[in-house]
Amino acid sequence: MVERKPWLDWLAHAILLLGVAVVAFPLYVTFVAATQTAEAIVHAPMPLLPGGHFIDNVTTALGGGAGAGSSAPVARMMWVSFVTAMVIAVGKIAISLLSAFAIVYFRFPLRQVFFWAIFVTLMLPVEVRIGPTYQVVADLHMLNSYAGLTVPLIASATATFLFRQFFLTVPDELVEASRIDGASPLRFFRDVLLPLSRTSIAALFVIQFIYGWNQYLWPLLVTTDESMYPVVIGIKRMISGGEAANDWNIVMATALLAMLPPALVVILMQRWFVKGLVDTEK
Amino acid sequence: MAAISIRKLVKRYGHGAKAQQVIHGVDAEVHDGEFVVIVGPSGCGKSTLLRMVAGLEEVSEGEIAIGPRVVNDIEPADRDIAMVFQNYALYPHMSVAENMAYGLKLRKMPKAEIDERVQRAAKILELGHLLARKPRELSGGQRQRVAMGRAIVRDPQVFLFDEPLSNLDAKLRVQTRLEIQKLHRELGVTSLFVTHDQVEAMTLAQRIIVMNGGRIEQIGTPEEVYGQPASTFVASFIGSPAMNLLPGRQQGGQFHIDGAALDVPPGVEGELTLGLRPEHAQLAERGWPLRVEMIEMLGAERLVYGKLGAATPFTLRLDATLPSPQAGDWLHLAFNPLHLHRFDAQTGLRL
Amino acid sequence: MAAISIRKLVKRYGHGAKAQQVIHGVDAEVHDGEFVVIVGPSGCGKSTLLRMVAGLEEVSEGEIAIGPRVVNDIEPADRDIAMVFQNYALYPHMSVAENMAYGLKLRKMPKAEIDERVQRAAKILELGHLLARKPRELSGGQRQRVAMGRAIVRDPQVFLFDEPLSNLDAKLRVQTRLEIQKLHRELGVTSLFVTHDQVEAMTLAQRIIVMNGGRIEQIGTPEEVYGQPASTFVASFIGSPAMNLLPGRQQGGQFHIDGAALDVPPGVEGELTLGLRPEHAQLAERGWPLRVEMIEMLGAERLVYGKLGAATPFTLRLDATLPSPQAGDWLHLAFNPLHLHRFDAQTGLRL
Amino acid sequence: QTEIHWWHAMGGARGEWVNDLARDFNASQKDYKVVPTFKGTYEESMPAAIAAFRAGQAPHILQVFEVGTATMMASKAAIKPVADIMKEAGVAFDPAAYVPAVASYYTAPNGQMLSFPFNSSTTVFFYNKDALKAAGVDKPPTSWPEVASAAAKLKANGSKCPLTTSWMSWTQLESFSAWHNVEFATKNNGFGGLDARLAFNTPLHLRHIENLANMAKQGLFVYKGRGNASDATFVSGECAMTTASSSIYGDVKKNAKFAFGIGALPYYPDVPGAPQNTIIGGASLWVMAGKKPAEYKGVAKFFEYLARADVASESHKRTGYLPVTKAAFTTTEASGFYKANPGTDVSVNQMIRKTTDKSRGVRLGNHPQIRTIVDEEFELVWAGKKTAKEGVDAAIKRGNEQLEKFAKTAKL
Amino acid sequence: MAQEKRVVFRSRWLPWLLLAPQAAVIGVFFFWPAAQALLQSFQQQDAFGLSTEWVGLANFQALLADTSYLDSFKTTALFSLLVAGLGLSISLLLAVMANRVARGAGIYKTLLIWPYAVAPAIAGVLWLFMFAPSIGIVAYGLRALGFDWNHLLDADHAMALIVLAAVWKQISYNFLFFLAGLQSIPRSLIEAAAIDGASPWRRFWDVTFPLLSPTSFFLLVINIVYAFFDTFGIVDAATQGGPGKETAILVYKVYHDGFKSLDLGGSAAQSVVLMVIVVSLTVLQFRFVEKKVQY
Ligand SMILES: Nc1ncnc2c1ncn2[C@@H]1O[C@H](COP(=O)(O)OP(=O)(O)OP(=O)(O)O)[C@@H](O)[C@H]1O
Ligand SMILES: Nc1ncnc2c1ncn2[C@@H]1O[C@H](COP(=O)(O)OP(=O)(O)OP(=O)(O)O)[C@@H](O)[C@H]1O
Ligand SMILES: O=P(O)(O)OC[C@H](O)CO
Ligand SMILES: [Mg+2]
Ligand SMILES: [Mg+2]
Repeated sequence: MVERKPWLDWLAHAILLLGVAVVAFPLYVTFVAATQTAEAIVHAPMPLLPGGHFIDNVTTALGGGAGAGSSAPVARMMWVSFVTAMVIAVGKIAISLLSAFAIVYFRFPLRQVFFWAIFVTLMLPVEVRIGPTYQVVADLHMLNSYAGLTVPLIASATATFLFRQFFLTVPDELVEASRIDGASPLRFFRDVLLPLSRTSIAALFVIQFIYGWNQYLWPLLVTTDESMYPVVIGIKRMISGGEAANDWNIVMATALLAMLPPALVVILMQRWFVKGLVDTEK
Repeated sequence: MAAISIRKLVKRYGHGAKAQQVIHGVDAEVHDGEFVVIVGPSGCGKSTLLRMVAGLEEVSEGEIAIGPRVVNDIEPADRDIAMVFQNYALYPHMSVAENMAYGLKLRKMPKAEIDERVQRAAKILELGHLLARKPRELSGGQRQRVAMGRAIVRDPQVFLFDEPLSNLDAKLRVQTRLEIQKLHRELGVTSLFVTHDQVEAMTLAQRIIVMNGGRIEQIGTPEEVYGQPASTFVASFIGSPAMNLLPGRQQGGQFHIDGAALDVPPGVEGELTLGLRPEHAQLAERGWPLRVEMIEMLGAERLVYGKLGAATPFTLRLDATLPSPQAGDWLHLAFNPLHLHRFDAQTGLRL
Repeated sequence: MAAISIRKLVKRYGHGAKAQQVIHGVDAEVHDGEFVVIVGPSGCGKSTLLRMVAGLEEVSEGEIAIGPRVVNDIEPADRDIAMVFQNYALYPHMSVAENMAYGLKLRKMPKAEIDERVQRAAKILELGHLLARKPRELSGGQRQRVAMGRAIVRDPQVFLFDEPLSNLDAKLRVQTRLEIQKLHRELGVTSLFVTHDQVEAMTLAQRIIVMNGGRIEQIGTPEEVYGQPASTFVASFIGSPAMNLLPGRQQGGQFHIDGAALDVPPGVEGELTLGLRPEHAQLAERGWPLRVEMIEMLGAERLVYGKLGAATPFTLRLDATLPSPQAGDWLHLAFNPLHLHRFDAQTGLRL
Repeated sequence: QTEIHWWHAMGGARGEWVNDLARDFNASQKDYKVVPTFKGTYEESMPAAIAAFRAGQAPHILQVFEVGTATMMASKAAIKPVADIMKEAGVAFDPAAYVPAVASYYTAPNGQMLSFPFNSSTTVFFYNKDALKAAGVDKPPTSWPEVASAAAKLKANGSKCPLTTSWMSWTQLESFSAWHNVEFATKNNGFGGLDARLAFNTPLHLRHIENLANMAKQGLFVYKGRGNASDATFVSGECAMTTASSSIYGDVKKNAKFAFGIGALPYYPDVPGAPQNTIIGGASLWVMAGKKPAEYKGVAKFFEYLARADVASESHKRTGYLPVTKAAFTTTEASGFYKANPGTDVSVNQMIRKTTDKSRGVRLGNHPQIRTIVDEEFELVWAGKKTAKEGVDAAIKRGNEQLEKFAKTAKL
Repeated sequence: MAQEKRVVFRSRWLPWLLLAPQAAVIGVFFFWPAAQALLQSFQQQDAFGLSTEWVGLANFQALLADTSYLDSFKTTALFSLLVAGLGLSISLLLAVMANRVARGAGIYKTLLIWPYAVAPAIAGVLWLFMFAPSIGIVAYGLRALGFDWNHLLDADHAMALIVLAAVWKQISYNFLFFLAGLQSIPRSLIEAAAIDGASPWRRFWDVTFPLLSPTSFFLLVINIVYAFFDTFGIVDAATQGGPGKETAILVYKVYHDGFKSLDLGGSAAQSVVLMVIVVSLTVLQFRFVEKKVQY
């Protein structure tokens, strides 16, 4: 930096460490709680050092043991969450790539109309039209199905918009070069645009995977069958007994399990994720 | 190889009321095997013209023929051309070899032949050891050569270049210029080369097309364009430092500029613009009086900036071996009358 | 105004094992009121040196003094310097006037005086009508002038410039060069100017510091640096086209290069490198035999590229008024022995 | 095998009970398989089921808490009366065999039993014997004044939560009204028609709510959340006394690490006629319309199983829910259970008294919403943001809007 | 950035084909339901949907007359303001610090990124767990400090709880954006300001902050939308809108009225209002994005 004040650097580190501590504390508490027995937690203050029941709790959770409320096995719920998140991520990326390609690289009647139609969906989450959407899904007999869990959540344009923004940054000369090389639109899409979009795709994948995994309100409505509960719902179901009645150790073990896949995705793909997030801004 | 004919070419962007004409009826011929450079200031329509030849822009009016075929309605891929772009437009995710091969692959050429062509081009351009690399692992100059390689393998009738050197640094630019020259000598493919750099135009072209504002100002060999510029525009655009242009009035053997009367050979009388290149004036005992304002040492020569009369700027180019004048000195300038150019005061056209 | 002394300056980036030394003990003096240009190839440490003077980088070893004060530990703001950056670094959200006034405002100067200074600077730089604009509403050249204005209003002891012209196009660069020269003449502020463009260095500098690989190769006036380059590096870096450097062996009045023996005046014997600038060789009846390979017409002159002996490249600069040789011709070159440079074959140092 | 889907709201120990019932029934025969699914709390599961019904995805059996009864009854096209099902399936079914206070609650004005009275509870008073003893309270309190003074002693002895309550509206208004023989709502608490209006703004009601508010201010009464969220605080020992559903018995017995006692709901001794009787809570099982006859048959078989004296008695003993049939009661009594577990008969005793028009029960449309409104308004009272009167008035006003709204749609 | 491509492909049918899947999905699951919402907002139905009645604007009138709805607006405004304000300022502070310490910025980034992966509902559960009055470790700590935490009754505590959970969850996102924004500010501007004599404090407010305004504005919109919708899980898990209706934000109310109170018409009317709000926000944001090319 441009001045010679080491104390400023120390201050910066101190603030950052404090920030990290505050951000990490809830996660730490979660972890500790997941290593205790239910009784140890209920008798405040709960211990702040890990106990020895981690494996027990995780096994119980995975197998669907106790729990004041639902006792569906977490393993199954994790699978549902995983499939849901994957379908949402992959599906959204696929249809968005195609539509963004159409909008950016073609001129056709109603193009602007389509653009705006897609654009309007940009920030309107499913929550604002939750009732009627539920109705539609029900009418289409998609309750309690992966289709019902996923397709309506694919119906927003964030990804289309992001790809459009990305495509606009692809130099015009590349299209020109490939046209001179004799590439058809689909060849260009496959041979040039797709490979170039790799990072954007990866970034979107992370964002959408987490979006899908973290869904709550929607699955709450469209799943009535325990075997179709995503894990987030499962956790909420576990705590319907009032604060002292829940098997918090199991709940927290489940919470840890539920955080793990999205956290892994974020950490492993951090580089793309950050880029993707920042690109969305454009 | 093929000649290119451009006939009454017009380009408009936009439709209806918002239409904007950027090329105003241009005629030009590029002979078979010729290397022609289009030069002009930014925005004059050079790229537009080139891109119409490539088929990347639609022609609004007029005709473009490559060889015997009018190509107005032919897809770029079918015009048998190759193009080198300013930013090279290499496919970033393909290796050098794949970049070069892509166009051939799309043409369903047998793999063996593709390989052979790529190898040959790589050899010509000394890219052999780079074939497996990705463009981002190459220096600017190497990328440039890959872009040329991609054009060469196609073995097209016409090469089109849109400022292919402007992303290179000065040294590399000179070097690549020489390579392109060599390449053209070897392959002899008809080439149309766009640049806004007059040095590039002068050094590369067999003939130069000077454009300005969507019109052609002059077509000619480098010597013609430099020696007999068709207009003040060409005169000031070609050559560096630019030709001194003195607006004034000729009366008998005198040319009246603001604040002084200069001795000149008699000629057209009245308002006109005189032109004299900086290197065409010499120091002399007597002659045009120049007050020195500033001197720049360039190594082999010095540029002397000064004023003729009250406020007419004049640049003089002196050999560095001559003693340097000082700011404030009065010099006297002599010149060979043959080197004097005269232009119409209104139209700027050569008289 | 103040002199700048740089003593045994060392810069290392990183710590411990990963430390990387980029400036290796540099000594230099800039006299009070002098205009010194640091020139060298990319990555040689020019910016680093300048930024240490500015206080933007810490000094690893050695000392920098501005006037009588050693400034190693003084904040940039307190060094009484002003700096012009390559990308101008104008505050995009402030108007031109605000950009110039910002430094003064921070110094709590009375508003009236700020206004007066801004007005004065604007007048010098002809920015008066632009004062209310935002930087994005200005052309490159205008931005450049605002950046200079921001430096001027501060009335500092030292101006620092880091490649301030390299974002301008060729024409504007020449023009701004002249303006900077004029400004320095008027204000007389000690200036340190970094560029990698030798033309800029030659034309602007009172003295040039030629850097290479974190070391100073030569310090001298433009004439000295051009006329008596201290090393092959300086010889080839300064001047365009570059000095011809012929590696070979001197034996009596002969200089043996690969494939030929050239007549030269006697001198140091043994392995060495001969240097001769392209403009210092003339066509003659007899002399060094040059086989022509390529010719470039630049308008006022022609560059002739050819080979001496088997494969020693040689560039010759000929007046365009002389008839042009053709590729394949054999020419003979004469020269004034005074123009011949001799360098140590190993160290590259001038003999 | 025909699958019978059963959505319930039984969490924790109750959930285990439900699963056991299904398991045992499934094991007892081969034709049907009952699949129980936990759908969250009563407030969550009912709307979920209604939504599922609208989507054509309703389960066969739906457990609906007692306050949802009016809504279910009003939706004739959505449900199938239990009486019909039993009849069609040819299963012997005698409404008279059921405990009258319970059966009447789920019976239409025309005498037809609409839902199966599965788990009925009532409001009782749980106390922590150890804590009371430690605080020097020798006799468990039976009236509200005694509760208050016991609470004060507990607090003095260091208790952070002397008294709490679950199901605010049920325990402190609905059952409270019946217990004191005053109306909770007009028109016999809604049994008399859709135009009933809330009436819990009598001086007695206000006095009680004010009392609680004062106790809350002094830290004697501690609010622990809506629904049955507070139950766990009694089980964990945090709260020493609570008014709660008799059905937490199973959980308390299993998990409490202290000696506990069960008493009748406290009352105000100066109110004439008090204590009267308490009203039922818990839930009943509704059968949704539009299913296949074979499935209904399975449902009937399942209900028949649940009503078996041994099964029902076992359920009663295990959970603290009331015995559903008279036979279950006598079986239990005969087993000596009440003697061995003092207090387990309190709920039965509170219920078998003769009811009045004001104490028979409550049947209001949108009652779940009204309960939420009461929770919301009373939270403001406990927090000291509203006086008891303001809270009560606001609850009545907002509650009446719900009643009007229901009357409008139900008539359609 | 160019808004249009210079060169485009020509095909009559291909673009339609490419658009078809997207169009189908948003048509069926976005526009159709949105139209339904509009329609339903003019209707009233019983809980089981067995009867429907057209009621004109009655639902909207009822909404406007419903003080709890207007309160919900206020609650939402307060909540969004707090979430956006706190979330943005904390993450800006962290980002500025991380941008300052050249070394370790990457590590801090990794450490701060975690909450992004946590589902809002789970975040709600975690914070509820920490702040549960009787068992929560933080509630316990607060009580030890003499602060009686009780979000079951104290509206401010409840609001604080969901704000904290929501902010915690959003910090990562904001932080990443701010850091990227900071890193894209040319170093030379900061250096120029340093030479101009600006202290770090002045540099931040005079140069960095104004230049960051596009990022800040973008994040503001995103955070408001987040606070409006994505926090449903947090509210539902942590407070369920209580005490009273003190934390019942709009989206919670839409859900509550529609799916718990089964008032579909009223819920649909609320959906319509929400849609109008969000579309305006979107347009505002887009306008700004278009304009901000300036820097
Ligand atoms: N797609 C377009 N729509 C509208 N006007 C355009 C378009 N493309 C180019 N123009 C305009 O046409 C004119 C000529 O542009 P062109 O790109 O051919 O210039 P150029 O000579 O190549 O300039 P440069 O040296 O800057 O590349 C310019 O005024 C430009 O603004
Ligand atoms: N922050 C840094 N950390 C490590 N190395 C650096 C850093 N900044 C510069 N360097 C290295 O120091 C050397 C000198 O860099 P400097 O920027 O001074 O070069 P320069 O002469 O200004 O080049 P240019 O003409 O390209 O600006 C280079 O090798 C560069 O890679
Ligand atoms: O906890 P339960 O099952 O006894 O039910 C209590 C209330 O009556 C529910 O409305
Ligand atoms: Mg162009
Ligand atoms: Mg530099």
